[in-house]
Amino acid sequence: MCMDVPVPQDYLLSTNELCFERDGRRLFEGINLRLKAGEMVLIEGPNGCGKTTLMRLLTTLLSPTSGALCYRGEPLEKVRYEYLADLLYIGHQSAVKLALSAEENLAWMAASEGIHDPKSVRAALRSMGLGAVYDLPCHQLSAGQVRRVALSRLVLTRAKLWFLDEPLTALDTEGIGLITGRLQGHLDSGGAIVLISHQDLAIGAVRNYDLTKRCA
Amino acid sequence: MARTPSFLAYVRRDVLLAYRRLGDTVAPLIFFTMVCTLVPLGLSPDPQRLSEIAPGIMWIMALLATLLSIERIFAFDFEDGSLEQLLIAPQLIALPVLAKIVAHWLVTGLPLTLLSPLLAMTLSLPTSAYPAMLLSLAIGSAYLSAVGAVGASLTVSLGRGGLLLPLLVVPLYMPIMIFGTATVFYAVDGLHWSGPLAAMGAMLCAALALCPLAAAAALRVTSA
Amino acid sequence: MVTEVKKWQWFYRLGSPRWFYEITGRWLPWLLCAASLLLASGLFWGLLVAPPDARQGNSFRIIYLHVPAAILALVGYYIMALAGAVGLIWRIKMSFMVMKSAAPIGAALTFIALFTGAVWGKPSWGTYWVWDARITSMLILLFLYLGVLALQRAFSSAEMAYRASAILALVGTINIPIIYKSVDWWHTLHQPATLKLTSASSIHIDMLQPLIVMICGFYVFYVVALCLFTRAEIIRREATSAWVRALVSNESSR
Amino acid sequence: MNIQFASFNEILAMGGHGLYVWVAVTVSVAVLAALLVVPWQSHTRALNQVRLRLERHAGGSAEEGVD
Repeated sequence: MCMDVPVPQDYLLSTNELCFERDGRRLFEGINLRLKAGEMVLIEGPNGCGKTTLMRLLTTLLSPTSGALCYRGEPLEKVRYEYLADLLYIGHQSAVKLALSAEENLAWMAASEGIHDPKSVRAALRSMGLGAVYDLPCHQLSAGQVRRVALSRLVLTRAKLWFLDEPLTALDTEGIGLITGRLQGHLDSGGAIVLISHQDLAIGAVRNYDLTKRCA
Repeated sequence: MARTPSFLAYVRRDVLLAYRRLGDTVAPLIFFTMVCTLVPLGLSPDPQRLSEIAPGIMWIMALLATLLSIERIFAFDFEDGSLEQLLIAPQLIALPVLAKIVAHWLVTGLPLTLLSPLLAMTLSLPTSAYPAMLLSLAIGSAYLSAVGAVGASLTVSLGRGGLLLPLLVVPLYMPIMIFGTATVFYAVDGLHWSGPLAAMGAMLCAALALCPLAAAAALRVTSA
Repeated sequence: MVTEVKKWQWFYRLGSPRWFYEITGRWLPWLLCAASLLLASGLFWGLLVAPPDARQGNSFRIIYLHVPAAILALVGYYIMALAGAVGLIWRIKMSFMVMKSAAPIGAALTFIALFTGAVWGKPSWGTYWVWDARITSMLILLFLYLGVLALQRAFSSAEMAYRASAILALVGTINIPIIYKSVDWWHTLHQPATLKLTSASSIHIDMLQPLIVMICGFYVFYVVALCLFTRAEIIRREATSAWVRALVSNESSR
Repeated sequence: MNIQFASFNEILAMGGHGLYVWVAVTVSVAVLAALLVVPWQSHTRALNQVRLRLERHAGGSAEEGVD
């Protein structure tokens, strides 16, 4: 089993006493996060208390100093590739190649998840309001549009677990509405979201996780 | 379950990206041509003296030209965040890294090799040595890309244009250059040049096996 | 799970900086005496008592510094890479500190080997720099050391610096045999085999004994220098920890 | 176990090679000594920094922010 206390299977993500130290300075400790299907966790805390670091820990970009991370009750070491296959991470950087067109970028992001269907790629871009500019190289698009190209992955992805770090920055009200709708849809279809955002979102089942209590 | 893109898809994408940024890609080739023309100006245009040093000159200049472009293997991906996406893809990271090395060779090493006969002429290298030179540069530049990728992955988070990368990588380039130039020198002297070439082939195989692993480990460390 | 930890107990204890600091604190005075004794007697024996070489006369006495330094420079690189590997695999911060300390010592010893080799070259070959196979490989080894040193100081975060330079050190170890073999091959390609500068085994027994003493002296010296550098690194890294504060406060109150 | 040279200046001359031998020896011994002195200094400097921070914290409550 993952930890001493038995964890029911339906916990998509659970951490046990996660703690992280960088160059002798302990950022946070004793993080016990539980995430079930259909739930969204909003990580809160002042700037610099390690919200993004926690997000990078959960997405295995960083390895914790101590503590364990479990996916569906199994320790990460055993189910690493299943976990990564079921995970979508959109960080501060949009991972969009400015030399390529919006369609080429999204087609590559979809291919990274095993989806090879040009029609659904174009449909996703259209649903994100990029129907007219899908073949323009991204360096001709505005920051908001580039962010929408990155976020149009949310339309295509099959991943259950979403990790979104400030997804709504550089988006206009229409964009925010689109994304909020998409998040709600994902929750309804049994997905789970870990979110960092300073804009409040009109979404139902939101659990706030205050990191300041855990900061060392 | 084809969760991740195939090896060829990675290579095709990187080559396409390099093609879209043609200025960056052609720069090492132009640099290679320019510095090769420095030699006759700097030393002497006398064909006899030039042909004596032509193999060494061409190899050293090919090495420096590759050094210019090594940083680019991971730098762009690190800056726009796609390196992060690569690190959390559900696959062995060494595979896409190998794909990046192959793409870099296709974009820099191979064109350098194809360009070299042109310059061999200006440096009055005997034509009998052309095949040896082409083969030695082809294999050698692949080794340079592979080992360079390890250096690039170690310094990816230190920002572009750092002088640290050449410092780490040039000592590791010396053995392949020794065998590379020897192959061409043997050919110029009319000896059998398959010996040093075989040594280069062996070193390339080792590099292609080990460098992606080392580079993947380094990426996981430095981009954290 | 518990027996697992018991078995590895000594291994984890070795990994705690405090334990290392205390142990080396006790052993350092003795090691320092042993090293200086060995080096002093070795030098005295080698420089003054050993018979001069038939061909090179007294200039061969530089061997008593050149050979030990060259050996330790090479062994030091492998020690550094091993410490880095242990740090990477078992995530022991202590072995990263040992690796970081081994780099400057190795670089200094390589410099000694190169300098003495060059000075030795003057009387026997008439020029300071000779592209002898051994000296050239030693020069490339110095470049490898400088690469590791530069990489260690390039990162802002200490953890990243440790792990990156550990990887570079490992890559370096794989390349060292390749470099040595290719330089030897390159040397024979361009020059018939001349006097190998450091053919230690073929020299006379009276000359060999001081050399053995010097090599042992250098080994002990290497351990002493490594402990000193590592202890400094421990205090820098563990400055905020309780045991360092306790150490400093009772030291200042004494 | 007898010394090869009769007098002190013969040791210095060493049959014409004295200069090279003694230059090599002095530089090597200097570098080895540096390998002992440098870490010793950085060790004591690190200890002093810790002591400084301790005193500043201990005395911190009395004089605020004196560096």
